[in-house]
Amino acid sequence: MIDKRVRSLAEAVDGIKDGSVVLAAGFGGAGSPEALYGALLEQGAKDLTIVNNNAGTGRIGLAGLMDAGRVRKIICSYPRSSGSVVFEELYRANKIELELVPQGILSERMRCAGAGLGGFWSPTGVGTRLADGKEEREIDGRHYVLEKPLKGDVALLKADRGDRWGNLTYNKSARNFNPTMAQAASLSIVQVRRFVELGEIDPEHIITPGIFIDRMVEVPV
Amino acid sequence: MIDKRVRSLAEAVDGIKDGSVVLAAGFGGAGSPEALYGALLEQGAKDLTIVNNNAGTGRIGLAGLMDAGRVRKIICSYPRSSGSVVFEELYRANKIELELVPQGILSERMRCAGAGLGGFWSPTGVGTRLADGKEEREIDGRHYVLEKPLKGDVALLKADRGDRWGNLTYNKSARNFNPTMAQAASLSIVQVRRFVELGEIDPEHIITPGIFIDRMVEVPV
Amino acid sequence: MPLSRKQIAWRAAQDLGDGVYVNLGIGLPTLVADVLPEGREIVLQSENGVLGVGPAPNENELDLDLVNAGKQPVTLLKGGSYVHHTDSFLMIRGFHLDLALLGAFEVAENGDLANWTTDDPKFPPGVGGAMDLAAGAKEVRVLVEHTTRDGSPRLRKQCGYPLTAMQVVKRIYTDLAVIDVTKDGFVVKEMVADIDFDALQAKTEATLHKAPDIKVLSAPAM
Amino acid sequence: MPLSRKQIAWRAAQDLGDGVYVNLGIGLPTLVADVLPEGREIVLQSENGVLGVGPAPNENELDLDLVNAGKQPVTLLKGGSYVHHTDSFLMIRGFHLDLALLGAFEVAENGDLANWTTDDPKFPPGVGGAMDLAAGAKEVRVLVEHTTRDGSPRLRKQCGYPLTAMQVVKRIYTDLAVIDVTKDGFVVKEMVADIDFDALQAKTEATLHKAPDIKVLSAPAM
Repeated sequence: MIDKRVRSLAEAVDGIKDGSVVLAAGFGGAGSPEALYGALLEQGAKDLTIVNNNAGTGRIGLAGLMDAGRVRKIICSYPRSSGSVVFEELYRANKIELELVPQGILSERMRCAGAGLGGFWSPTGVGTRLADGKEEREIDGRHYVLEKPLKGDVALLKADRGDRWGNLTYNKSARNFNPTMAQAASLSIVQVRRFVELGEIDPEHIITPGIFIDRMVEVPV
Repeated sequence: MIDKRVRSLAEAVDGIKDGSVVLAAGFGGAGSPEALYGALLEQGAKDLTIVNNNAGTGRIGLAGLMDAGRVRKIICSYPRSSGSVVFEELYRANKIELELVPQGILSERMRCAGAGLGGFWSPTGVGTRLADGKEEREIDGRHYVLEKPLKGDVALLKADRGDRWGNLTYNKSARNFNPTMAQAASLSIVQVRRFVELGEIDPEHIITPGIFIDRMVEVPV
Repeated sequence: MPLSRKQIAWRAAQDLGDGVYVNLGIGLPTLVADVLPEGREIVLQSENGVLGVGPAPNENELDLDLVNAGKQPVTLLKGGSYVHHTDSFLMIRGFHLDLALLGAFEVAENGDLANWTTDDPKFPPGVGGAMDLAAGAKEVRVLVEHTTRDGSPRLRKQCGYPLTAMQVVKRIYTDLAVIDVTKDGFVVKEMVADIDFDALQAKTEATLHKAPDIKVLSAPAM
Repeated sequence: MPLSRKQIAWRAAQDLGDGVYVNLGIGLPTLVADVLPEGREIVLQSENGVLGVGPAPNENELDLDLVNAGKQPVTLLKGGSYVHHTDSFLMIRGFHLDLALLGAFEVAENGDLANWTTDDPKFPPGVGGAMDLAAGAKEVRVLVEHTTRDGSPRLRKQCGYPLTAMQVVKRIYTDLAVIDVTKDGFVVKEMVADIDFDALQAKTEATLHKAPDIKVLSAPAM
């Protein structure tokens, strides 16, 4: 029997290794697996690379992991959200590495990894500083730069409903990076607002099919 | 007011030009816009390139277009379905051109066009005859070939429900190539089983957002 | 009188036809959402996967899972839909949006856009969706104050700040003028009444050309 | 006695663990769906966007919009889902499937697979999803009759027919044996009782190695 549900947050994040690339979902608070971020702090893995649209706010969640010295590198599109105080402190002190990636390319690079492709030619950023060091090529009269797949060791996700096979739905714009990150990581862990019976989600409405999910924990927020 | 509904099949296919690349959805009968294929035959455009998984069966639909001499070239993954008699006749007589593309690459190349990318590095077909003439490259120890975007002038699609903004749902495996082809063509035309009021489809359940659709016609089969 | 920020947004909004799909950048362009012309269905797209963004929610409608690219709570219009981030940027990069209305630090007369970093060493750089939008919308227009707070021109021969994209801006809405970016450079289509062309030129680094049918730029009090 | 086609499928099915995600190729592998072991949840994927393919429908369940990759009507298991073609091949190409069970014309001792064209000049070639499956599943296994109808070996030193993918096949189920493809070549893990190793070798072009724990291959009558 397929049953991807686990009983505790500790069990959900068990075994995440030092040095992991962690795909961290959410856009602002929407779709952000705060309970899993907290559990990862407890779990203790360090030397992490975090992939998120931003770089944490306040001193909890992703910022909490940074504040505790667990994060070696951030790959994000916009580390300047108001309240990204921990990141800014570490950045100024040269205690964290930053790889800045345009938001759509961040997402497309993860999809590329999930789809088993070796890279893609992107028009985004051509002629800008963010294309520095990237191979450039003209194809049919337009210029592109080569972008590489971005694969995660772990994805930390948040969904609305989930069944024991790992089929997921999301709520409104909380969908954001979650479905793509689920496809791009070796180990995909999701906090789900509500477990439902197998078959309760109409198959036409499933956004993330269970094949992309490894572990689920119920967190009713 | 946005209203993409048209009143007749003739209006739906109006203006399709000779020489067009036509993305033709469906996998077997499922999701296949047979009424639009018939309308395109009536409309008269010729010298067409058809992109479909197969190469038509019987003497109607896509096979009807071929039988009437309207199709210059087929881009497909599997032209050997039982009943592809028209294609086989034309192929043996050297009266139709065939570009054979692996099924997943066919779909990915259309997505690539829809996503505004210049191409992608694919592991599929490396070391096979279908990689002949394609640029090959080793990336992180694995071999890939370069695949180019495949853009349509027109997409002919079939959906289940649709509202006046062009938001669509599909029925079961009739989804197949439809959502990707809708994204990859300059003019996306869909035959819809049932028009519904704006707002009747739950926004969480929309598979193709209306932005990808240009014209819709109701055909209740 | 120069236009207020809201009036600049209003002027840009007047050019949005019925049925257009538009992305509004952070900052000044976001104000466009509040001054959309009545009687037209205009579909706002937000990078985080919302197509058909509606007005800010009232208390009963508030759902923190529904935000725009600026992470402000919004609503969804009837006919709107949700997609994931990758599909959202497929829309953006694949020329599916009719228009991106973006903010800017500088625009060059060849259409180059600089709107992502001023290289302030005190802050890490951030790019967000700006480069994708600039590269992939069918048309890019900019809303920007004509000069900086200290009077330096933002409409330049070449951008001084790092580029967001090359040769993409087609029209600029400022507090003083509406300017098209053509192959001959900046062409002034409209300017406010109480400034003369030479004075406008003095506030602009690149050469301005006068459109044959130049009009007065005005906006209702708001 | 050599295994029947259904018995080959049965033998391959015995190796499917609880919870595996599997794609079944057209032809012989499709028979696996009818002989799945009881008591295990095995999730069959079909290229056309069906995850969790169930048995053939009865009259009341028949919906021509629900077919498998062979375009035969199927049903959906509870817990199954639908995706579009591009996402379906993302699953296939991105190492999300545990296993692809494929048919073959030939397999070489280095794992090369030829299963898409025999270059018959009377017919156009067709590839379908074979190359994507061979390139992207976590593991590829082949179900094939040990020799052609005229007795020519299908397990070869090198494939004679055009390749589908290089060095991907890990295990082969035939009517006579279960053979692993290792870095040392073909290793016979099981063989039917009424043939000796030399006779099996005579039906195989490439050299066969005997596994230390070689077992008898048998299947129930079916």
